Amino acid sequence: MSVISPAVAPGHEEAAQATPSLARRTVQVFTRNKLALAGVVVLALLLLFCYVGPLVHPTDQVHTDLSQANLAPGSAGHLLGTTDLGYDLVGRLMVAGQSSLEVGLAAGVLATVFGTVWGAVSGYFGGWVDAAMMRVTDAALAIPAMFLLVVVSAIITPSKTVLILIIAAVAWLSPARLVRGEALSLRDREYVQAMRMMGGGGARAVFRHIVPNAIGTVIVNATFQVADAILYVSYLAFLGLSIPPPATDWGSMLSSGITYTQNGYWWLIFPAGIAIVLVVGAFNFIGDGLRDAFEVRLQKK
Amino acid sequence: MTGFLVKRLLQALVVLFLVTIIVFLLLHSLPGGPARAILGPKGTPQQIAHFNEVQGYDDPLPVQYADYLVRLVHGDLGQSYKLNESVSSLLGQRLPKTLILTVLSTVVAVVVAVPLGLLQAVRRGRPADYILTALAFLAYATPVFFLGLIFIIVFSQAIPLFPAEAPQGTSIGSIFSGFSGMVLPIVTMAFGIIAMFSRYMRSATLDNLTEEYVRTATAKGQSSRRILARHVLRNALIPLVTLLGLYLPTLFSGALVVESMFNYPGMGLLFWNAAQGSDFPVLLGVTLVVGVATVVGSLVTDIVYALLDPRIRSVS
Amino acid sequence: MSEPLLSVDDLHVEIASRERTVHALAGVSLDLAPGEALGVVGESGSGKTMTALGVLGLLPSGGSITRGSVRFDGEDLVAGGEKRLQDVRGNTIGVVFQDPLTSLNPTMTIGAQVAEPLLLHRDISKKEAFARAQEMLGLVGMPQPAERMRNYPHQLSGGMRQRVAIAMALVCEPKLLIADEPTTALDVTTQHQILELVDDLRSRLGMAMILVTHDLGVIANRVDRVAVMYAGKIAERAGVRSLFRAPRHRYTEALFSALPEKAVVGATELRTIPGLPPNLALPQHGCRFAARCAFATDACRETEPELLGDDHAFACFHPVPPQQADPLADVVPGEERHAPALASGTPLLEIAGLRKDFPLSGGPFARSRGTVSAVGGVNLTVRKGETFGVVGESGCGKTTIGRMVAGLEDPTSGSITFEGQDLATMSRSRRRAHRRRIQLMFQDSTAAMDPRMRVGAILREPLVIQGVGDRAEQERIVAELLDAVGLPRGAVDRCPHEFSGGQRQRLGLARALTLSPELIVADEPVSALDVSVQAQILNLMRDLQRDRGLTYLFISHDLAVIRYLADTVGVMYLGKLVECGPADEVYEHPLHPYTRGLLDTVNVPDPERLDDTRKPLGGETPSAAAPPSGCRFRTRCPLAQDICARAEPAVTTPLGGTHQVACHFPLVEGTRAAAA
Amino acid sequence: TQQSGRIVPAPAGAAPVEGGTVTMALPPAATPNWIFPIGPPGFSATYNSSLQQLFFMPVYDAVQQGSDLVPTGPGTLGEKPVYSDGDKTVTVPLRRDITWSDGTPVTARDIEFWFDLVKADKADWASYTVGTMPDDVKKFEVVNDHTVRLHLDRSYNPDWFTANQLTLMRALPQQAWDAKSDGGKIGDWDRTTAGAKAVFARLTAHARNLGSYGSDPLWQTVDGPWKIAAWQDTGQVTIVPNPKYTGTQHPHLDKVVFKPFTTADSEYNVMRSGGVDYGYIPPSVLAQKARFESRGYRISSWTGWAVSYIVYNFHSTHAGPEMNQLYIRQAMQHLVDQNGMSDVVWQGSAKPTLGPVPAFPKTQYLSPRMAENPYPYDVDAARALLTSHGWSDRDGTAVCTRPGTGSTECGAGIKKNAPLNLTLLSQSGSTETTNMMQVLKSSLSRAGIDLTVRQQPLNSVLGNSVACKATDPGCDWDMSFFGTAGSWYFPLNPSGEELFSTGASANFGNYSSPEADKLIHAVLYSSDQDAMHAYGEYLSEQLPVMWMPNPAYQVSVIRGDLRGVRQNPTATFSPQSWYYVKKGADQ
Ligand SMILES: Nc1ncnc2c1ncn2[C@@H]1O[C@H](COP(=O)(O)OP(=O)(O)OP(=O)(O)O)[C@@H](O)[C@H]1O
Ligand SMILES: Nc1ncnc2c1ncn2[C@@H]1O[C@H](COP(=O)(O)OP(=O)(O)OP(=O)(O)O)[C@@H](O)[C@H]1O
Ligand SMILES: [Mg+2]
Ligand SMILES: [Mg+2]
Repeated sequence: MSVISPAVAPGHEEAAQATPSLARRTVQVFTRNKLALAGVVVLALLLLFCYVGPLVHPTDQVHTDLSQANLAPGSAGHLLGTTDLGYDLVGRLMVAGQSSLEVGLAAGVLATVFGTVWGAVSGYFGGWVDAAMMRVTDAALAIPAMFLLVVVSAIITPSKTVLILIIAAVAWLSPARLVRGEALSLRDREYVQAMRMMGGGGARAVFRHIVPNAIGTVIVNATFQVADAILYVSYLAFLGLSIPPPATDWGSMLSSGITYTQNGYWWLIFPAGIAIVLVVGAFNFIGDGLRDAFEVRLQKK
Repeated sequence: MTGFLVKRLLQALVVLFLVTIIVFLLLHSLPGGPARAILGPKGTPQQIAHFNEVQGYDDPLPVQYADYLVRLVHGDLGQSYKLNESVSSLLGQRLPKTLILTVLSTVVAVVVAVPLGLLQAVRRGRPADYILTALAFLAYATPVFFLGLIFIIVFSQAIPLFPAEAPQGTSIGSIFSGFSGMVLPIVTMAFGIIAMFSRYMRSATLDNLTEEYVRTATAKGQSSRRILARHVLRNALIPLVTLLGLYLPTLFSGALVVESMFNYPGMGLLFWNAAQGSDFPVLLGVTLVVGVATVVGSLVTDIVYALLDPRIRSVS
Repeated sequence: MSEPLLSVDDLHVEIASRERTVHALAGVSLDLAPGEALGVVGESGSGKTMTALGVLGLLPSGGSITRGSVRFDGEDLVAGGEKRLQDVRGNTIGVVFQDPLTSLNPTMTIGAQVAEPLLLHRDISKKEAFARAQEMLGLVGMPQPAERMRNYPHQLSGGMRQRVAIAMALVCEPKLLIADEPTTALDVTTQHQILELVDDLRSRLGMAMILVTHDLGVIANRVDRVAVMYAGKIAERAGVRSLFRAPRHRYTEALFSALPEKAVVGATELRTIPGLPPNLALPQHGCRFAARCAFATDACRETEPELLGDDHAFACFHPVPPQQADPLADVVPGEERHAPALASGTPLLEIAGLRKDFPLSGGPFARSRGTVSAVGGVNLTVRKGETFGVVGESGCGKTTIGRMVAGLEDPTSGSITFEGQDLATMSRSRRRAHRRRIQLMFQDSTAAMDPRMRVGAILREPLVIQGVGDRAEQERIVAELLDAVGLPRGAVDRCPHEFSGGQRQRLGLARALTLSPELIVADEPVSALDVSVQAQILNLMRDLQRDRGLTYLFISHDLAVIRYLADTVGVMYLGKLVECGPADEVYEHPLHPYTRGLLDTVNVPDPERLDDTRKPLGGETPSAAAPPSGCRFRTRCPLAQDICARAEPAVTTPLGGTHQVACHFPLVEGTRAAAA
Repeated sequence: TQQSGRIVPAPAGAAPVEGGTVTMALPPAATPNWIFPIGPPGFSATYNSSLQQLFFMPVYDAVQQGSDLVPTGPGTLGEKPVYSDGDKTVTVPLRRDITWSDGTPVTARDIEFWFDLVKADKADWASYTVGTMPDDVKKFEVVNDHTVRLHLDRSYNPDWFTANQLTLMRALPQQAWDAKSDGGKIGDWDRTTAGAKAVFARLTAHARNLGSYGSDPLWQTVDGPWKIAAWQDTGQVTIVPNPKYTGTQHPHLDKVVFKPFTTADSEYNVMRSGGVDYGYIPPSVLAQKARFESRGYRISSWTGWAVSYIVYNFHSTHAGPEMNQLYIRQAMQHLVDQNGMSDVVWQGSAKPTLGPVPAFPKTQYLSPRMAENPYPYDVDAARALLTSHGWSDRDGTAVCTRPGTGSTECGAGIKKNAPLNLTLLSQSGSTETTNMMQVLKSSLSRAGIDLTVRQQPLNSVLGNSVACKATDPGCDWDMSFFGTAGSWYFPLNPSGEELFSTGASANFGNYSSPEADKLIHAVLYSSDQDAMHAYGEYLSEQLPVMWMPNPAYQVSVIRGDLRGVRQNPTATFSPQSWYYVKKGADQ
């Protein structure tokens, strides 16, 4: 008597027990994290503000108007007052936010992609490839990011692309190290061995098994990278490296507003500063929520 | 142990070698070279040529680099263009100050972050955890210069509790005698570190709380407080040590901003000014020292890590 | 029965997590007299651990006792609250957990950990506590306890760690010891030693014990009474002899008959239990076993049977009739086992002088510190169509051999010849193509399958890599494979983690079969499975072998499984093949003292068959980094002489035929007598 | 805000209180680092020479007298020089009452010592340019102990020569410094070239040891009113009165501390907490002037003797032809709202630049015509200039519709449909500059001129705005600005030979005009007092650069009870005239 006829074989009744799809569960866990949810909401609001706002509240962010400079909040037509060159502050926050978000996202993503590939290749192939690639990473890490930025800011004329590249150039290190660590442990996983046993090669291992399995780490890290990148944008502005005017970003608004700290022109400082804190905080919250979600999945295994 | 040290030192040398190459290349991509920067708009073409010749900037880059390495090996880090001092004596004055700043802020940060992290882990998922997490992330999200600014406005100007300037004296003693000036820089710097460390402490504690040895300890009849103090704390602190090593470059980054905000004459400020003035020898020197500090730091962390973790210690 | 020491009454435990609430225990009642040993058995997830730990309130986070009482020594522990529990824990009730490494604090010395309960519960000085701890370590058989006090857990072997854990549990001389799978992670020989030790201490200290295990052999040999658990309830509770002689619950009966030991050697398919245990997160109606029970009626599905009876209680509406209680009598004879291909089969795989040395890396502070001799020169031949079983204790090199055969590891020296071709001399491309002919089936299919891929992609991957067929063709092959291993075709759209352990093992087998290999190296394919599921997989493997003419190199540490499945057996010890021959001969007439000792150490799941003539193995396996000279077994061999240290024994066939042994003093009649 | 451009006479009157300490903030990132009065290139910053002059009395120096800047005063060693021989010889009489702190009188030998050193090592002297001091002195003659005579290589404009050449002259303690090695014998080593080089090398080597300035006996031999008390390597310098000083201006204070700061912000924070007595504030804070005054400070802009401008690159491969058209430069100058920028962006602390001669403070060098702005802010005028030369508006950008060289056509080299777009390399790191450039961009766009502003750090701007030929690589820059702290500080006489004469070293944009060269020549060599006016008037109109508001040297904040502070436009300071008055003594 063979008990294992397909009809009796478990599987159907188990469907009831089968867990929901990964993505669904991730969303579930994620949404239970109140901070992450708050992060999403804040981010969504900021996005609306920056991208839909200018349609609702159109302002001239190109031409200066010295006669309207430094108006206090509440002045006619200027809810948050005007800047030192007479730009409407609310409108300025919107265009500045666009640059900050775009540069931050692009730099964060670029850094993550590059770092991930670098780390995965280094970790998977190991040996001298790993040694060489990691020494490069170590060296770049041994120069504090801010030092690099200071030097670079003494060399380079900024533009959006340049900012993205600079930030990515200092930010790729942490995903690289992280993914390398993952790759080191993943390459010894039995499923990678199994694949090798079937005759599969390195490229398949890296792109089909290592990177997809490190994707949780990568995505979580990417969120933090974007947050860090937005912070870096503000530091670059502090160091005097910002998008050429009349374009601007929150960091530049903040650092040029600092000039007016003593005048009590708080509207030149706090809105931009708070916007940075909010957006960076929001990304951090989201990243933390995602990490929770991915970790829960790992625990379940 | 010696084998390990030798290997790590060799690695460190390679890393430092790469560091110098990176910095050297970066510096030499400065348009016009340092001559124009040093001599200013009034510098004449003859003076520029003379300067470049004296400093060897008219040699091909590899030759310049080789010269630099040779001098480095002889312990000569060069002379600052701007400050009219040898780079080594500059570093000698500035490094201790930066160390005081970074070490003190790290100590403050650890002292605050560890209990915070423990508290969050124990209260996981409860309001206290949420609030502290939110605060930690917001603190992390605040640019240091914005934070410093707020502190200055609040604690130095609105309520004049602490001076807005760090002590200026050259001696270490003068720093401690004017310690109230160190409060704001240290607190500013510690803030971000607290945010970071408390997160790590929280997750390390959570990891350890799910370990089976905790269940064993419970089965012996210990209270959860005692388990936390006697068993979990130590195990959770071990990864924090590694983190400290990895965190060194970030610390120096923070020091740069804080020093320039509070006019504290440390390495960060030195570097900042040197960069503004294209003071190449100083830039190279500082980067090298920071590189060495980072590499040595991670070496020390490894050793400390091993000392703390018997699993690694006994293998040697 | 005297006044019970422990009395658990109607215990309900729920474990709430964010997604769901698991009703882990649904009314468990137990009594335990002072000094008595109670065994708790059952499939994985049946609630054994919850029962044992629930007594002390050591539930996982989210767990709570929702109903019932636990009376210990006349006190209600559930009502007593945390403070009361803290007094009892480690003091009058000691606990030993399964994994001796993770259950010890890695950064605290052994001494401090053993002394800790004393410092907590006894009003004594630190010095006294440490002295007492050292005494205790001596008592649990720890060599040089004084030195060991200062060691850290990782510096000890698994067995030693478990002794520490026991010392820790017993240092306050408790009245009750709760042991949750205390030996599952250990080798048979170590397991035996530990269980002996516990027995010994128990009688010395007059302790009662709750022993939780899924190993029926252990239960049969070590306890007075047994509780069989199923899905959070006790299905049957009886004295050990009466239970094994005449199980009454249909579940118990099915469990026993799934044991490979119970199968008529080599002749029958194993009995299996279809289906899976119920999901405890859902409400349960009727008998929880009804869905899998061949005897279930509507009544079973609607009403829940109560646990009835005094000495031998069971909760079943259709119990096994007492007269028909011999499970073996119930065995349905299967088809004739296919004739072993021993004589006729041509050699498929020949291994000669195979060695593998691993460099020993010693952590960050040390350079490489010599090598581990994982496989120290092994010769063997696997014939086409047979199952070659490799047995041996942990670390003896079984896996390493398997990996070398599968091409995952390169031999340090020696040759592996497959159908007359030496793998080492093949060109790269030939080797790549050759890979399809040998496939490896992993112990842990979870780890062996990319958790991000769907089953379809996992099964197709070998075909894609080897470039077999187009997509439609590949999908057809996959569908056929799923049929063959008894999984629904719809499985292709699911991820590995959505399957049960047994189903995953089927998937693993399916993938190994994708490229229609000739040889399958199966490394412990069933050791992580419950008996009932293990039986399914073993049956499946046998069916597939018959249908497809496969050859197996079957690696296991479980002597019973090997005996059931293998035609030829190789016994390994510390990287050496010490004995090799037809399975029946090796088991009936072991020639090597090691084989003999191993067979004597095994716990037979039959309390009636305990006899005192057995000579279990003592001592510990030496380190593979510094194997003993000459015969590697000599340090534990009762027959060892000087020559054993000097010369490596040659392979002989003292009984003639193909039964080989590598021993200076093989157990032929004369020496066998001497050994006895 | 208008008064901030005027030199506010120091409040005086109340009776001085002797003694007291003043802490003065040095400009951001200024660290005094050179004491030896012959500074090598790179060490010639104003704060260095200002400090040197406190220890070593200058022979001639810019001294404000009424609204004029003159070279002699109570603090100078030289008396009015006498020109003869058709302005080919100049005789310098020295005061007789000055002695070194070791008791030796200061004599002509000490000037000769300086001249020998400079002559032998001119390449290592920051103030040297080919053809000027010491090249323009054929012979140095010591007439007597207190007179020296220079025989020049040609006739010079006496005003220019005194103001820009004789002011470089120093008296150095020959009796203490004239040794070839440490501990070596003091002698007349400087009289041979080799000897002078050795002496110079030794002195330079000592000067390279910043840490020892306070203790090195070499620097203790001084003839000025002050001597070094401490010189920290961070750049903080403390001076105390020289007790052996024999001049007329004796200090009132006990001590002056010069404190370096990295950034204006950090200085400002310290300033607010009362850490400096004489500091400065960012221009933006001028809006809060009243608050400072109520806290007992007075605020006054320290106008610099400087002009500020944006350099046009006449050789630009990108827009060279456009730059070369005067009408385009005029149109652009019409679009620079200098008053608006000065008042709003600089909060009134900057003053319009109207030509190559500083318009503030008003001096003898400025003619009445030069005080008028020939190109006031006027968008319509600018548009008219463009349209009348064949430019018309297309989608907001001016394009050339009438190419050609006629008077109503765009001009040579400008192609049909060429748009008027320019790039500007501007100094980063200053909110005011960034804002100024935004205002400029905005107003240029009103006439269809599209300006792209690229910001770079000062060093990069300087490195990138090199004078170049159109064939050189990197000659594609159109405009460049590095005047956050004033583009060009003049010595006493605001001659422009280094800026605007053809091929001059600081003529980064390669401006070249025979007429201008002729006028500059006259300023240097003729004794015509109007030469400066002619030169100034011509270049004001010709727009060799785009004139921009000239920021103050600094917006000073001075304690109310600190008096006697004169803010010399050449940015030197003389603490010997500072004194405290009793608290509450009204200003
Ligand atoms: N931490 C937990 N969270 C949620 N459910 C749990 C947890 N631990 C155990 N369970 C569930 O409780 C039930 C009983 O588990 P228990 O650990 O007692 O089983 P067991 O018989 O000891 O199994 P095993 O042989 O695998 O150790 C199972 O259904 C299990 O899934
Ligand atoms: N990659 C490796 N590096 C170093 N040593 C290894 C490695 N793999 C195995 N070993 C060592 O080789 C010896 C044999 O290991 P192997 O895994 O073959 O044993 P096994 O018989 O399969 O044991 P188990 O029953 O525990 O699976 C062990 O001592 C093991 O520690
Ligand atoms: Mg269990
Ligand atoms: Mg194995």
